[in-house]
Amino acid sequence: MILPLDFILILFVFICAVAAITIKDLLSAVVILGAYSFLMCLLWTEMAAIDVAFTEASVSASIGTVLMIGCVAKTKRRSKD
Amino acid sequence: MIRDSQDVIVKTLSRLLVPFMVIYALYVIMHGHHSPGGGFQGGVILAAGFVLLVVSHGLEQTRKRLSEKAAGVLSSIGVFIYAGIGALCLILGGNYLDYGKLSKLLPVVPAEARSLGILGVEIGVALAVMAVMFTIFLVIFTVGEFQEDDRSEK
Amino acid sequence: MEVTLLLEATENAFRIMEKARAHALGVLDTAVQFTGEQTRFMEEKRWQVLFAGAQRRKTRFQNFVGTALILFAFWMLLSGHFDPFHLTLGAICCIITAYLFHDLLFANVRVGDMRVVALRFLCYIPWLIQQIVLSNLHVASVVLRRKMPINPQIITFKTKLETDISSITLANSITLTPGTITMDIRDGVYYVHALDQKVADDLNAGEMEDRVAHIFMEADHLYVEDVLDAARIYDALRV
Amino acid sequence: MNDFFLILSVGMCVLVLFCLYRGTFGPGVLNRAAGISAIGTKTLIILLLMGVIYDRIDMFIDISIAYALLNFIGTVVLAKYIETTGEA
Repeated sequence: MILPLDFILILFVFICAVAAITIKDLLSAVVILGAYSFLMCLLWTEMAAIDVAFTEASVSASIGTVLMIGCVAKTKRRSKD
Repeated sequence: MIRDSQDVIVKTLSRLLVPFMVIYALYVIMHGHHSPGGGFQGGVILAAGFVLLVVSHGLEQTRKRLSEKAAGVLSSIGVFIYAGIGALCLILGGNYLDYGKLSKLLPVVPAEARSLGILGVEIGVALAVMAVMFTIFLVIFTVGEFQEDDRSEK
Repeated sequence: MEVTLLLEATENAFRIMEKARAHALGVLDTAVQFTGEQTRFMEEKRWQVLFAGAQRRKTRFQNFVGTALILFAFWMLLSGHFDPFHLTLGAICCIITAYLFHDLLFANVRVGDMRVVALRFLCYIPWLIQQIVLSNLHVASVVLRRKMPINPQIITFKTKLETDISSITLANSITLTPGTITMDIRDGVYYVHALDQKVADDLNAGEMEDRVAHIFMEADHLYVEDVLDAARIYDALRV
Repeated sequence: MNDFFLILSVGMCVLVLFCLYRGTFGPGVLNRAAGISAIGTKTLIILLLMGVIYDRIDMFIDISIAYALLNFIGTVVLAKYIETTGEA
């Protein structure tokens, strides 16, 4: 636990989460969600949970992003609301 | 998106990168008890290597190495390895996945047998995860493409 | 009278039959000869096919061994455990991977002398780092000025590099130096985005391309011929 | 010595903030993708600095290699999507 780094990373994760929810373009939301998972993985590592961080990096940052991009490619890209 | 890419840079770089990626994934699987990682993470990285091959070299090149049918068979084999080791421990008189009992079969002490059993379970988990991830990727990305193949099969 | 006629007739008949037999024998002989030639031709062709198959199999085997050796070196670099159990695991993993991907690592190899290429590549890296530092300072000084005198442009030039390895080496070197980014390579033409005029002029001078061509021996015509397999590498390594 | 690396990682976090601005507010997907892949490389370096701080650099090397490979794959798939559909 390193407190200053902790607060900075939590702030980044918060910014990414809010941006991913509020954005209209789905592809941009997927890209920002990729950044969210990268920063989340950094947060896990910083809390010395390396195995969790490895799982987060491998599952959410690569395969998750790829599968979500595939879903956006096969459906509509703009959300209607 | 399944089609062959015409870009020289992506094609050559992924050609050079994919074998090292697969060997790295196998390293993560095999050294699961020394360093972070294990069956699940290694399987996902293995599937990511095949995904990179599909995206850069097209589906036909990938089918020569891992076809859809082989992926289905591999997922079943992975689950079979995992459950088989657990049931073997059960037959030998222990609990489910009680690896120490494997020392009755293998000519080693129980601590070593425990390590070997964990390795076998991790290999099974990695095979199942890799095959299922690859199949999900193909199912999502090939919707609406390759209709002529389906017709020729019927 | 009639008896003599009869005798003549029988003699004639015998003669005709004799001739017919000789003819038939000749036809049979030529037929046997033809079929023999045909079979010999077929045999030769089969041997040729077998030989070519053996050649291809030999090339594939060499690719397999080369890939497995390189991957095993990478495994030892990663692993750090040198007991027999982990080494056996590594060997099995390398064999599986090399069986799956034996044709990826050595596709389109055009090699003169592998050692010279490696040596020249090692000598190229310090020059590249120096270029990166210099252009980094230049780009920082341009961007941090108040007026920001940038002049973004896309420049195209036709390359003289031939293999894909040298092309991507040049492309990645261009991308690594700040201020220039390779956007596309299409039919041997590079499309490069440059930040301002000085960087573009540096690129158009073509020193980097000359150096990359020097690494892969495409400038001094030392390479032997078009080689599509890894056989030359082994020859070069064995000497 | 640890303070030095801590200050370095906080400085890298400030750089991440700039890339995050480009990622969240940048117009269009292309700006966002560039910002996010820059964030990927910077998080990799912060990760290695953290490994130096925790004195477990051999464990952090593994996860950083995985980071680099997976960042590459995500960017390639996104670029291929934009190339095939033609909309940026």
